[in-house]
Amino acid sequence: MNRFFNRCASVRRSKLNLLSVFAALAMAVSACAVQPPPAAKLPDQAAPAQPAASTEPIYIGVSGPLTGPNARYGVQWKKGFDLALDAINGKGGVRGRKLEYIFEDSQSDPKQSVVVAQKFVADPRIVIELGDFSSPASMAASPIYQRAGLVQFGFTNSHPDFTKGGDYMWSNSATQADLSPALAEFAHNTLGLNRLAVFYLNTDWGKATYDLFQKHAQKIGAEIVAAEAYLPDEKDFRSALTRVRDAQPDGIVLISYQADGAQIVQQLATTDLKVPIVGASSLHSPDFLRLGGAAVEGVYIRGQFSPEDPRPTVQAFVQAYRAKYNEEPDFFAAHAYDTMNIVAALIEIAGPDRKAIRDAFTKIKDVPSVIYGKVTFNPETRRVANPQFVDLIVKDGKFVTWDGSQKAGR
Amino acid sequence: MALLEVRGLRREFGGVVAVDGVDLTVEAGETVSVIGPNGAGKTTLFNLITGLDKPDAGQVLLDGRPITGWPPEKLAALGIARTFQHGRVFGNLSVLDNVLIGAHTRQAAHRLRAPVLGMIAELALALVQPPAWREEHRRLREEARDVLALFGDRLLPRADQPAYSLSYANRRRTEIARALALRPRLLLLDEPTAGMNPTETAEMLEFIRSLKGRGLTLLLIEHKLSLVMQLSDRVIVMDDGRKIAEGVPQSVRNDPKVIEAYLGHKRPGSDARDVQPAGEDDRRAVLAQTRPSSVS
Amino acid sequence: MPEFTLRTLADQLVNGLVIGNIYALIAIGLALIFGVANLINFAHGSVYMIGAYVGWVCVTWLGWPLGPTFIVVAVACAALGVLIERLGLRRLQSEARIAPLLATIGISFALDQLVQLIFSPNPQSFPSPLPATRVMLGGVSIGALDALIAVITVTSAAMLFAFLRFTRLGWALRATAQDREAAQQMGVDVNAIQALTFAVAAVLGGIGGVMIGMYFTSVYPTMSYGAMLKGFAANLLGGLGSVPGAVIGGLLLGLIETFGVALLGSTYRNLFTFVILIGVLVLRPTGLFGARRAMPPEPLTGTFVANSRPVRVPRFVVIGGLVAAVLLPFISSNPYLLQIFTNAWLFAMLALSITLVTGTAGQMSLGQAGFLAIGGYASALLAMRLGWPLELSLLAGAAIAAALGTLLTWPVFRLRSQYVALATLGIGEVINQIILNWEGLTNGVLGLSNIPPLSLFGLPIIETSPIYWFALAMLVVAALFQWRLMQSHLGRTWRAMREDEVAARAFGVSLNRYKALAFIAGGFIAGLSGAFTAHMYSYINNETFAATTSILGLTMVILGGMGNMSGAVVGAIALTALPELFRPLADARYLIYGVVLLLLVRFRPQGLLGTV
Amino acid sequence: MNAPVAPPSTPMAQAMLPASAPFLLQLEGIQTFYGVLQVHFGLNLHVCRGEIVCLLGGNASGKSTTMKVILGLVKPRAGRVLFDGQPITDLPTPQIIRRGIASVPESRRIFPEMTVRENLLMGAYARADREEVRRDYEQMLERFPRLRQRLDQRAGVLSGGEQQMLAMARALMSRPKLICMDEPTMGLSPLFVDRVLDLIQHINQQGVTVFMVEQNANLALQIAHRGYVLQNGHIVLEGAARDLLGSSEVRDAYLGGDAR
Repeated sequence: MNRFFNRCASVRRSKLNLLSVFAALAMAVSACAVQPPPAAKLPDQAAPAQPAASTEPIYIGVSGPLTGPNARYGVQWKKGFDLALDAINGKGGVRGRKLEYIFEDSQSDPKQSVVVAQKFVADPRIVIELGDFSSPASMAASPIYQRAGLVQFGFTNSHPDFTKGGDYMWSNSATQADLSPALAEFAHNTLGLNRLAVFYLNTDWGKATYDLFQKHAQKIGAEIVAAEAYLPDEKDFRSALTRVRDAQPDGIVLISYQADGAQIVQQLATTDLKVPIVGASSLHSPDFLRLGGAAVEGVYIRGQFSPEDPRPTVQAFVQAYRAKYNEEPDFFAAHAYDTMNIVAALIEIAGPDRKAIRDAFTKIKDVPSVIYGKVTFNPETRRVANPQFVDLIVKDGKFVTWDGSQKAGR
Repeated sequence: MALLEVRGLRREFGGVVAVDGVDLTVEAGETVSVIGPNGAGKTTLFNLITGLDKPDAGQVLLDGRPITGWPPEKLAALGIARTFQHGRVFGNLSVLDNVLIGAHTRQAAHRLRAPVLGMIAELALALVQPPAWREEHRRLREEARDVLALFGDRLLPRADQPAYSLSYANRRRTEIARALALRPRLLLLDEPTAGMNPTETAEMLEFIRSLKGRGLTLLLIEHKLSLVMQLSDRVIVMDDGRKIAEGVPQSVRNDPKVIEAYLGHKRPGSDARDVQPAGEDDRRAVLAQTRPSSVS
Repeated sequence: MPEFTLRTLADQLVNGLVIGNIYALIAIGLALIFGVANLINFAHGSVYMIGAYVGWVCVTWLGWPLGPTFIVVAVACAALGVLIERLGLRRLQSEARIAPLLATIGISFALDQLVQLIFSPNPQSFPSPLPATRVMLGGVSIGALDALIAVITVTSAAMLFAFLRFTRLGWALRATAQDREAAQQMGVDVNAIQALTFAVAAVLGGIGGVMIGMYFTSVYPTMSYGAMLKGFAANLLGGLGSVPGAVIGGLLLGLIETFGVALLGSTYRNLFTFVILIGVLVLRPTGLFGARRAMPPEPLTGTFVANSRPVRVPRFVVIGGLVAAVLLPFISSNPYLLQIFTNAWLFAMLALSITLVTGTAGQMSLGQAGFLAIGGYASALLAMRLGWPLELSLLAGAAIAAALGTLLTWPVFRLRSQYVALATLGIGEVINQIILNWEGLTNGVLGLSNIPPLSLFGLPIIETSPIYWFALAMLVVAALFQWRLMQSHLGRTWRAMREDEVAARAFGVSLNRYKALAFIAGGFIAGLSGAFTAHMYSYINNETFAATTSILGLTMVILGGMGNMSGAVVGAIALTALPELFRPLADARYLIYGVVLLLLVRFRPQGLLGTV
Repeated sequence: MNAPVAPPSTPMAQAMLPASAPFLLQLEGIQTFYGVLQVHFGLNLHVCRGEIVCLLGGNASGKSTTMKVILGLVKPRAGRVLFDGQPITDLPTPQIIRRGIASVPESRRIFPEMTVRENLLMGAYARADREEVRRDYEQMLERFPRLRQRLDQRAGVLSGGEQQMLAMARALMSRPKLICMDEPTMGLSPLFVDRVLDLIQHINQQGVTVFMVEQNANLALQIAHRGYVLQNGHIVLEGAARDLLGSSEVRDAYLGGDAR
């Protein structure tokens, strides 16, 4: 009998708990939703920037991965952003106001990136949004940004359809249309490789890059003797490498990211296939060197910037980056750095106004860029025209500009 | 023609013969009991008749029609209902719902047998719940309450309680109520009074007697022999998988073979049996925690 | 089709055997645990991952040679194994059988996240300290690491064999696996033996992790999930619970995968794993070599789901909650809040679907995200390629999800309890793989973009509030649909089937039919949620409906209470909103999530609102 | 209903007995439940040193559960178990075994995938004296020559009788003070039944106390000193074996039932 009463009591208690938990939850969520992050008072909804608030910083929203499988890219972004902001705010900011960004972790998961998007569009302080990292996450959020009239600057989104999401979708990511032919020409024309084996990451980026690469390679007369697609979580390339070896290529092309690229090269080192390796610009990262170790020595990369490039933009970036982080900058950090500078240029022209910022994309011209040299947007594609490339080689554990010597020197 | 006829039924488990050439008939309206010591194969025999297990040899006939090896769900539709040795009620279902499951085969939805369309139709029926369906369910629910009422105030006041909260005896009653809701032509009761005290046992005796009075055909496994003696028209004695005696209660009770089977025997030349050929239900003994899975 | 020269054949054979050796090590551990504790240990992959990290720390940070490294890894993993046994199993032994299974899922969540917190999610380079030279042996080229892996696996297997054959403790372990109660009667402390088993299994897994780290030249936190699946597949292939079977199964799986990749390419690798997993489960659940053994008896029916008196949510609370939900956009037009709740409604539909299939009908589904994906793709494709109006394509997408998903799940119906969980996990992955590889239809990894937005009677629904209401309305309709089914004889029949399949059959319930009906009804609701999501996002690809979504949905159901519809909705709201609340704790979010699951299973296995 | 023949001695008196008490094993007021089902209703019984005591009863009378209570596999809700004068009710099974109780479980429960040798040595699992174990092992093989022939075979392939031999030899390997046997003759051919009974007597003559649960009353009473008859969780008869053997009360207890 006692047991019975106890049970009744516990049921009642749990119901109470549940209700109170639920109430607390709802309150907390809504509190979260309306409360601005610290350091700022919430201005009136939808009101344009008030002169009174002109000492307030201008906010940029960043939606990207800080946890989850892609977290490392978000971390690199942050480094690039912070570096750019150091310089911008050091010079007094933009239009007399500091620039700041609010980074929301989406894990690059569409379920979360749409929530983050809603958070940003609802926050009138946010004048432009950067990210997300992966295409599924970015493109799921696009309708929200488009509808709200907030620029989604998907600076890593090379998916060909990303900027087709609406006139608020812009990107300074090099598209495959630029990257792929350049890579093919490097491998065939510059390095003189004729029988190419290609490893490509089977994601929207890798697949699109490969498709164009293959077309261009054929056009310029290179033969693709093996093409190995692999998924982002693939770790065992030995079977595929054996296949590649049997195809007897005279060069291997990697359309990979840093971690998987490094793995392929390392696992390749344990086979008896010794041919030159050519990588896409995404491999231009200290992570590639760190993960690849001695095995990546001599890998060619058609990169988008070289740390030795004498251009002042590049040198300013590289020096500052080394000083601040005590490491070599990578492609993603450089890209983030460029992006923040573009944003500063946009706001300089347009002021902290969402629509004006969108319109400013067509007005900015020749913004200095680490990756592109100078950036001008094409209003048709809403992307950057004519990126430049630089040929690198890994030497003594560093990326150095390839001087054209030691051709196929592996 | 006998309602149930079993011919030469045989079932082996890994070389151990659990049921060995058993013949058995049950006439309509008759009450037949199967008795025998532990491990005699009684529950296995029940499982073979109700389709939970398939015989290696022999035949089971219902109304002279072979039903050997039919799956239990088909046999239930033919009107064979059973209870289980250790009382398998649906713990989280209410007592009333337990009984309604007994009437599962009697629902109109159960007649929608066409492979895919039948399923879709059943889904639609459950969704639309047309008046005819509602009427049917109102009727079945009423009937289920009537069945519960057969047990006096043992079950009816608890109709909406989950079955796991019942006492052991009430679970056994619920099981019988569930079986009755099938409107069985043949009801197999596996130790209906197991775990009951003398009062409850006496009550159950009266209850089964009343079922018998309504003309129900019963096949009964029971250990309390006095109950068997009072209820049965015929008794079948099993030992070691075989039928060793059959007849009216009194003759069986005084059969030396039966006494020997119970109290101990020096049997002629039977072979050694390796493992206790426990039926599925035996294995589900509440505490059996052993698993033959192995690391070797 | 590539040509196979003799040399290729030999090289691929070596590749397959090396990776197969590691699969075998993982599978042995799983087999030991299954044999002794009758538990599919979902945390085993995490142990393997942690072993790899410990090894990596020793070799690359401390610069130790391999010998001491392996010793440290063994000790650390043994301790971890004992800890898992303590937390995940010992205390739960008297609970429903589902409890330890879920506990190990929670532990693996927590461990994976913990490693991510400490070592960052980035892969870490793990160069093999061995020379990279290769030796030609009769036309086969073998590297030093290949040889080491083979030697260590064979040594480990031999040591394990010797331990089991020739030591008192080994006998005690085998005796416990064969007959726990009889072992107790010989004076064996079976609890201690169980802890020992976890320790031994963890040591093997950890050593496997170190070797795979060197073989793949890197370690990373997410390596646990894949390893766990490979271990299961290898184990099933050889016969669940059999140690020699695990070795053979591991080697076979390695070979099949390697030659599969050699024939078709890397993207098909996991397809082989899962097709094998499902094929073996369905065609030969005792494994290829487990013929002599009967399938271990299932947990006692009725104990898989905890007995409980559900909390009856009064009608006025439900209606009040609904009214509040409808009015929410008027109270706060904050789109962030509305989007969270829109997500919650969509997740609630998934949770309803899981609570129907798993909670009510008792079919533990870990692949329900597959239904989302089918629904999403079907509706998107119908709208894009055939220009169907949205209302029609949503419904058709849901119907296709129900039909196709149920058809794919059909082979699972003959399985029970833990096996259903494994098989549905595999089916979810197979659906994902098909989406990935059937480029003609699904556009592969590029996914479907520019999916027509949500609309109703031709009017586009693109503002946040209308989308919110649309999602809420769909949830309400889905809930009413499910509630009506639950009130009919179907609800009763499903629950009876969950409680006791044998007794249900004896009363004419044909299991296949009612399992199928549960998957059809549940699949329809999940498909609807997926279809809605596709149009709301306007872009989907193979990653949109990731496999982890299934486990998240299942957790919502467990949190709310199995089979409990209110519980499913409460669970969905809680687990959609909580991570948002914990957003400042970004890194620790999933750690908390795993711990919550663990605590829940331990202290309230029937969920907040109780099993219905 | 039959009254118990001999009333058990008072619990008080027994609790005060020294370790050399005449009762090796004693059950006092045991009440056992499986969930809501009560199995024992205040069970009292005792086994003296050197005795063979059998516990008889029909199906489902609670015999096997009594065995499990003694071995600590089932914990009673009330009452206590004393071994050698010490309470062992709350001890875990392995510790009870270490105190000198060995078990021959129902349907043998040998380890089917282990060899005969391993099964035998498992019996001595709780012992630390390796040398003595070795000696006992040799002795056991002499006593059971059939087992010697099959030392390296899987125990699962043995015939039922051989398995019974193995189970008994395995139990003896622990050098028990008390050996508990659950239905040792069940399912054996008459030839083996005789052998098993002889063996039990032989074991007993060597100083091992035997407590056996049997359904086969006539057989068990032939070799036992005393017997108890259990019915529905109550001891209904108790007495010297020769008094019980052939008694009509035993017969009634089996065949009569209580619904009379």
